[in-house]
Amino acid sequence: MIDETVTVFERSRAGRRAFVAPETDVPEVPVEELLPADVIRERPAELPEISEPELVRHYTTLSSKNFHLDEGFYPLGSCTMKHNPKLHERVAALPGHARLHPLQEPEHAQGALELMWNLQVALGEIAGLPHVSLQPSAGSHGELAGLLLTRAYHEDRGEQRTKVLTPDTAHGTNPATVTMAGYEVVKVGTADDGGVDLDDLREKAGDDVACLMLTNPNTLGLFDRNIEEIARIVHDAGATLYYDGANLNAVMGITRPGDMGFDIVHFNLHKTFTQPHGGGGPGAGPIACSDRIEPFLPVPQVVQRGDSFDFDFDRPKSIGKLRGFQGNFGVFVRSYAYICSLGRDGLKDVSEIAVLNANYLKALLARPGIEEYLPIAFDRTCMHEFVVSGSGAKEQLGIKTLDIAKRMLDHDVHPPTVYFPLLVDEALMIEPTETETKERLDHFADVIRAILEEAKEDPEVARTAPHTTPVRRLDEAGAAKRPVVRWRPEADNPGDPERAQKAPASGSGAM
Amino acid sequence: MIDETVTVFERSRAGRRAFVAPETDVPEVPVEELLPADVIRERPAELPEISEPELVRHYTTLSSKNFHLDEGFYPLGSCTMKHNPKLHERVAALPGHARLHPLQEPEHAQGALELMWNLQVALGEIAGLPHVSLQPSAGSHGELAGLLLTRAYHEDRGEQRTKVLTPDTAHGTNPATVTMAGYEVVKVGTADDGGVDLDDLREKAGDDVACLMLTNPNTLGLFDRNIEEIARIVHDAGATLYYDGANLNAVMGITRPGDMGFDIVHFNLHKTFTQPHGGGGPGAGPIACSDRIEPFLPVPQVVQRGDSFDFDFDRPKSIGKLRGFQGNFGVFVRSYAYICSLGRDGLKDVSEIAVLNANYLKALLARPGIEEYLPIAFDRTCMHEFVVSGSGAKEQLGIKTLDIAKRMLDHDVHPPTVYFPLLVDEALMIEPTETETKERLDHFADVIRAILEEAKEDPEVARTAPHTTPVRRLDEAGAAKRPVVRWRPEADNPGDPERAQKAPASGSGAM
Amino acid sequence: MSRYTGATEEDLREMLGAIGVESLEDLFTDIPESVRLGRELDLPPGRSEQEVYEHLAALAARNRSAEDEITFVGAGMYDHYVPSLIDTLLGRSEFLTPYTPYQPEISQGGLQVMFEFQTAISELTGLPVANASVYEGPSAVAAAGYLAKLETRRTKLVASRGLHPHSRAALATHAAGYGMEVVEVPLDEDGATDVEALAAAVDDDTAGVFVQQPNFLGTVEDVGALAEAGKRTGALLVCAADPIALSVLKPPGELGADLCVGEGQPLGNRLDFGGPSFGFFAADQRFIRKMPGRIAGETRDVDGKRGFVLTLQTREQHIRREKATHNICTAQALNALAGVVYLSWLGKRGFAELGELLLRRTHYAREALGLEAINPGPVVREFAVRVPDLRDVMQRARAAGINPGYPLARDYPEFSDGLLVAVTERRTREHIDRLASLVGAQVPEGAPA
Amino acid sequence: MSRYTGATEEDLREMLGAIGVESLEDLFTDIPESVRLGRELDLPPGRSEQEVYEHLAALAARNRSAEDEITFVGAGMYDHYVPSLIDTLLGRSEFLTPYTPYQPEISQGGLQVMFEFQTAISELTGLPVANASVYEGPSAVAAAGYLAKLETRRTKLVASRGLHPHSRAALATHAAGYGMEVVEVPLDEDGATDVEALAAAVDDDTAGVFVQQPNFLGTVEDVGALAEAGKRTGALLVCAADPIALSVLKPPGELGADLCVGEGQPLGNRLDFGGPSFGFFAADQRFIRKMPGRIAGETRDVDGKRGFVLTLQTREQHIRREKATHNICTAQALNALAGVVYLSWLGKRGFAELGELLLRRTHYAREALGLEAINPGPVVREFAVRVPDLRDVMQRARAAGINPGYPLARDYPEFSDGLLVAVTERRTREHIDRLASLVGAQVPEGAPA
Ligand SMILES: Cc1ncc(COP(=O)(O)O)c(C=O)c1O
Ligand SMILES: Cc1ncc(COP(=O)(O)O)c(C=O)c1O
Repeated sequence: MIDETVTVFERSRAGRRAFVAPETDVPEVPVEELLPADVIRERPAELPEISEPELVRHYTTLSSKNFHLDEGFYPLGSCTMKHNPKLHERVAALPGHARLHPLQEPEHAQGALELMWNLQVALGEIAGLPHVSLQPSAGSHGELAGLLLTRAYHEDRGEQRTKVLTPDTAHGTNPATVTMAGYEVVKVGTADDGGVDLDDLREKAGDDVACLMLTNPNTLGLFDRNIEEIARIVHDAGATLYYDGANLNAVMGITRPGDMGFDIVHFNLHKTFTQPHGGGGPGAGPIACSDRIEPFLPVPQVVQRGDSFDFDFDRPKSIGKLRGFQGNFGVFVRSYAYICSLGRDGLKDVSEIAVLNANYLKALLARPGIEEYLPIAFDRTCMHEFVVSGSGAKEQLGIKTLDIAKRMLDHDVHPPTVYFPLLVDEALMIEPTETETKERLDHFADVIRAILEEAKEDPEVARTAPHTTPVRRLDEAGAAKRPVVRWRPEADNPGDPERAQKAPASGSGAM
Repeated sequence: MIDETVTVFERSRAGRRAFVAPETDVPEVPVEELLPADVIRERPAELPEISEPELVRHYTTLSSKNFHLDEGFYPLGSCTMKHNPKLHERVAALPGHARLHPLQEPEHAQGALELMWNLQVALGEIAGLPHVSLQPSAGSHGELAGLLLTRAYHEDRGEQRTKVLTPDTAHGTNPATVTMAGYEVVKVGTADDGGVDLDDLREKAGDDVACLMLTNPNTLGLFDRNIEEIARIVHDAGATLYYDGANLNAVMGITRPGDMGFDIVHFNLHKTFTQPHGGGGPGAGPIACSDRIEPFLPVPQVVQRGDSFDFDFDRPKSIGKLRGFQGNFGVFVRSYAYICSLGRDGLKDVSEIAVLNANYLKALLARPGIEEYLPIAFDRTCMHEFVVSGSGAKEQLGIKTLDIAKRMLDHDVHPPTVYFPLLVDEALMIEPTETETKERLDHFADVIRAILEEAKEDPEVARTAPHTTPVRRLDEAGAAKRPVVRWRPEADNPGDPERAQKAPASGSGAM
Repeated sequence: MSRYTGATEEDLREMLGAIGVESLEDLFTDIPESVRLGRELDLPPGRSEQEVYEHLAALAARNRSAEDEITFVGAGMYDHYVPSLIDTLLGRSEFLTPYTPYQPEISQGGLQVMFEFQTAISELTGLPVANASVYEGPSAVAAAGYLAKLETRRTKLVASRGLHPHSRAALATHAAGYGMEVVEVPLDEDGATDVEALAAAVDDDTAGVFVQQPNFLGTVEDVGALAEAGKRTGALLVCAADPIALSVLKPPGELGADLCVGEGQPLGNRLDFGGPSFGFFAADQRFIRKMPGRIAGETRDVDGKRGFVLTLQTREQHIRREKATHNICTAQALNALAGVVYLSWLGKRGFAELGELLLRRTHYAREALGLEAINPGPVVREFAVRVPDLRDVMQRARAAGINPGYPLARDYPEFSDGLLVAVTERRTREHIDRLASLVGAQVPEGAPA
Repeated sequence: MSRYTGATEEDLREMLGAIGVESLEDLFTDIPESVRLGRELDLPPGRSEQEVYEHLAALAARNRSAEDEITFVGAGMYDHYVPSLIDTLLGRSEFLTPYTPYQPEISQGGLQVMFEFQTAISELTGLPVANASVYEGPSAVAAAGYLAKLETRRTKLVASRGLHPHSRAALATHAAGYGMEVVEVPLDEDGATDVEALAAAVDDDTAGVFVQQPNFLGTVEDVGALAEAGKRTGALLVCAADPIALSVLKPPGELGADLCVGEGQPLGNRLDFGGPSFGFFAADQRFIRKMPGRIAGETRDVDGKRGFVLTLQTREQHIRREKATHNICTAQALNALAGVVYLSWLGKRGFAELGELLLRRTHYAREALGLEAINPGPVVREFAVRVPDLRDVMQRARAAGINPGYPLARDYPEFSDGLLVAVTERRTREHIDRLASLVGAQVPEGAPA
């Protein structure tokens, strides 16, 4: 029971506990006298009963089934898996940050407001767009904010626009956001050099278009040389130009969205400005914009009044609130520490080394023994990432990109992003980031070479990989067909036998 | 290079760094002007040059090669491997503790002194001996303190005594301490019931004997029923009775060394009062004693003056200082938190469950299929631990205690203490501790049963175990014959090629 | 300047050589001169770790946190005690540094945590399906609105004025995007949602009805009655809930709620000046394929071994793009981990004990303060009172190291002298009595006690 | 009351049954009634985690730590900046919770750390052999004395008055046990060990000669000359050293020291009011089999794979018992880990840069204070000055949030107005200037600047 896969609920034993309540120092009035009978919970929530030692062991053991950035190379394209400086956890944990209530009056939260202000100023400078709201909770939330701002901007001008353009290389959140924001998605094609197809853009950029969402460098890791012409076309159509900042790691201190002509940008603080990714968040997706968009920014805005700071709620044209309070402050603390540590020179250094590492790894993969099987898509100097196609391996070796990725798991490296962007067949999207050493890049190329060599001998090894992981390939189709999305005592349960009988509060009927 | 065993020195690359110095805000006077030429270091210490990301990965990866208490069962006899409450790390890290300078004036360290005072009072009550010094750094340091106190006590009475008695079951630190304290070791035998051989004791307890060092329960996990008679004999001889507190976990709140007649006791805070063992420390070995020993306690002593606290250095008969400052305060914080959490009832509960767990596991191992191979030594009700003999397995299955222990490694449980105590053939000394659950104990018995079953079929599996660990059996004889106790660039070194050439500062001649 | 990069001079030479360029500059030739920055960023130079620590510590010292004062402020986030083992577990690189588990074979830790989290949320809410987290509370409410739109294709949302002001604001902001109107239902004189008014506001265009349990004033709502009134015309009943209150209150799922969402901060997450925390999103079985966010599901591997995967991904942006049921990608996995560890730490009995402690201290506090209650009915952990001369009281209290609560005036002009007072297990009777003596001094003769 | 046990009512029944007894009581029948406590321990009842946290936080708040004031106190432990990654790594259960690596196959992490630590200490001290840690500084000095006795079988130890007072005290205390006399050698008028006096004190009975680099007053000693004088008659030269100072000072091993020991706290360990930290113990090759403490050695496993083990265990108590070369068992492994991580974080260049920064700031500070120097010669990170009206200065400084240093009077009555001032990388020029202005006001006319 101890070593196999068992949920914390199955470890429960009636009567065990970790928590002990502080003493009840007020009269022990019966619950029935304080709450009406019909609102009182009848059956307690079936939470695990477990001692602290076993609780610690359960999650410690679980954790060791995760591959993680502090263990090895994690070139997950588009995700900017750079090192998370340990200083950031220390400063975020300071009680003055960690135990500060979001509704503390500004006069008693001056340190926090100054930090947010300084971060806004820095992000504005990096983006080349002066006005910043830190509120959005993640990149996709920032995208939504961007389109809500666009809508408010156009409505304020009495314009009704119904379409938003996105390149076919766009990240999935872009079109998904368009729909959520009440617009219709119109795809723009990609030219042979991997950039936006200008003719297609010209054709589609009509006066019913509200916005073009773009990332530059794009998801192919390529910088669109025609960015100025693109901006001209979009602006001539009266639309806004939105910058998906997920790829900002390539260009800090070198070029700025604002200077390229973008009106609105979101940052992924958890990418460019290093947050621990936490297994899927938290992050933050601040936005920056130009003067004409500024009146519509969310409330509250942090403002400087003399040498103190305050929240401004009085913004008549604001789109309102995107979420509670003022955003993911704990994330701001870490990114602010990062910007303070690196400074103006360090940030530029980041982008230069990120691009160096990507091009070096690309060069390693362009060598004989690899490039025949994994040709580089749109081969030119890349920025912080690049995309290769597994088409060669598929045809000549009979192993798919998925097989290559799964085989990497046996080599203790995290696979790149696979099957994205969609217009590249069997895509592998590789982003090494600047915090990786040459040895790591060399090792990764060796691993790929070894996997391809091996496949020449025996493709079955890759097809059935991984072989050394806690579990092997999992039945995802079955999982989706008959979804089991919570543990139930009905299921065979080594836990407290009684519990196996009685269904929990929510057991009734469900699934 | 990345996955095999490589030291941090071999990962070094000239020019890399994690540390960045704060700016030099004073005149940059050349070192040569500040220090005489002949004292200036010529060659820098050859420390690793490595980036923060790679430094974190190096030690994170290393750490995962350790088995640890938060991973599983760790019944290392005599070491009391109980759960380390996570609260203790939090309170120890409070800046008011962690950044408090040991020479801060008492008036500005009242919180720390009160904590030490409260801990002294609690330990004195638990031991039944009122006077406490927290100064010793570990159990063996406490033992040394105990014998130095004994020497000072006798010398103060004008007595010269040259011998110290220790049972043949004693832990190695006892005789080693006797020698360091300038006494001669005299062994006392063990009776058939596992207790002290009274006749042998009576014979040896002459007026040249300074002390009898005893632990009760002893290292067999047995409580010596004759403790009162033992105390009488020792005291009649004018010697002191010393209590090795390593086994105190068995009797808290039930019986006290002071009440048994002991004059001096040491505590292992890192055992009974749970410290994270840190891979071999830190710990602390406070001592408690009776009135007649008190004048000789080390300086400084924490004293209460009115409702404030102070250090008392003015103790003319004191043996002096055992170490710097006032002891391992960070350890005191954790053990004090532990005592506050459990309180009077919780501490007794600890001992009762520790004894329950040991006797339950003993009962499981006394069942057919195990007991033939691992007979229990001195089989009677045990206290917090017990000892079995691998003699049966050796004779009938041809596997030694070492083999059984090594095979356990493949089952993700830590082996018991092996080959101690010495008077039990092929000994396995098993201490489950109170924080283990019944499931863990059942699982351990199952593992032992499985290992024995397997050995009946094929003893070679155990003889060549472990099979699933990062390394397998290591050549310890070779390591001792030609000791390599530091890394040298001469050794084959994937590191910076230059470094491989020139020997480091200390390379000359050595080894 | 701090550096987290590893490229040495020698590396640089070798790497540029392998690429076949002369200098770093050559890697950026695709960027037109005309859009180059051409100067240094206007930011301070980089600093050492120690200097950055000192700078941020100095900023933190200028905030008055719950470590510095006795706070009765709640209003959506609460000063609960976060157990130490959460620091230890969340600090483990294995949980802290990986990203979304796209490769399940090397992510079973994170995936099982999601599955356990979903189970715990399902237990709390009484609904069979929960996702692995959304951003936080108010945006979770907005996400529920979007699901109501997808499900019903209707145009109107009805929200109680008892819904958190931030939730109402976020709902309106998002609804402006997906093109829906939001109608507000007032509170009755006892500070509970006006059931008649709600019934009247609901019609055939209504996609969703939003209530909160307990509501913003702390009032325990009659969710059953509200559900009945709200669902008449086929709208979804969305109940926002305080997860801690669900320790003693009947799960919304048992009272007719179709969706139960909320702010997860009270479950083992720090205050952090408002985030990051997590939002939870639970639903009835019929919505499982319209839910936002990641969902972990149980399955088997090729050897028949039990395992977990991200499932029902056809709902999600990376697969369905413009047809996705929501655009969320990065969520709040680490905060959700804190949530399920916290609930496991409390355990079945401890969770109830905690709820009962808060319930008793809260009613004791309302008594002790002896002020006119805005919501005299049952409350669990928070209540609203009228404080004559509020500003004065605030000042005296702050001077005494006490933050007495959250003034209602900004969000509820009708309660210009209203104060929202929250109690947690960290607020002892002694704290409450000190607050009482402070405000007590202000109670005018003959005011109701 | 907190509980870390897991035995439920049901477990208890089953377990007692399996043992074959009725009650827990039955397990303690070996303990004679006459020695039973027979009452509850006279201690407070147990408390919840939250309550214990509040209690200890309240105690901590009554200490004035280096977080609360600008401190120039050193005298053996120093307020260095401890990098964050040390918290992260030492907090990992894999390092924090195992014990001494008796089973090398599942302890390679800890064993390799020891091996790396030994290498780093060897590099610093210039001696080929180092152990994996002893308790701390002064007891390491005492351990060196014991080794000198075992090696030479002589009866006398000679110690410079420049040796830390705690080291001299610990040496005397331990020597009283192993039966040796300790003779002290005075300092000369420049605050350095008097070489002639030392030469005179050494004779054929002398087992060991003890000096410290820099000495307690901060003076950089001429270790070469002292070694020459001290080793004349075959005694061992033991040099206690500040590891940070060895960044700029010649390693004692290159100057004739046989043993180099010291306090490891400055290397990545907290102040912790004096411990836990670690002691280091390095020696010449010929003493490798007489060293105290654990030593890790490199070897191979049965498959020829590189690995590490505890080696030369025949020195140790668990094998040799009364014939062991020392009684140490549990040492300071976790603190030593902090030490090697810290040194790796500093790195080859950073270590030197740090030393040079301290060297410069320290000389700047001595200048700036403009007080009479007790040791006018070269210093690295600490120096002693005479402060007329010291008590007054102390008070004014403390009022200004500055702790100006450690008064020498208790340990050196001859310097009744002496103040020992230490500088770390955390003490900026601005801090130093503030201290200067405070003491400057006290400099009497015509006092030497
Ligand atoms: C190009 C791109 N755009 C947008 C996003 C969405 O950002 P988030 O996951 O923070 O919502 C991502 C993150 O995966 C991305 O790679
Ligand atoms: C019975 C006994 N006595 C003494 C000691 C020595 O204690 P320490 O390791 O703290 O020096 C131990 C620890 O192993 C022990 O088990």
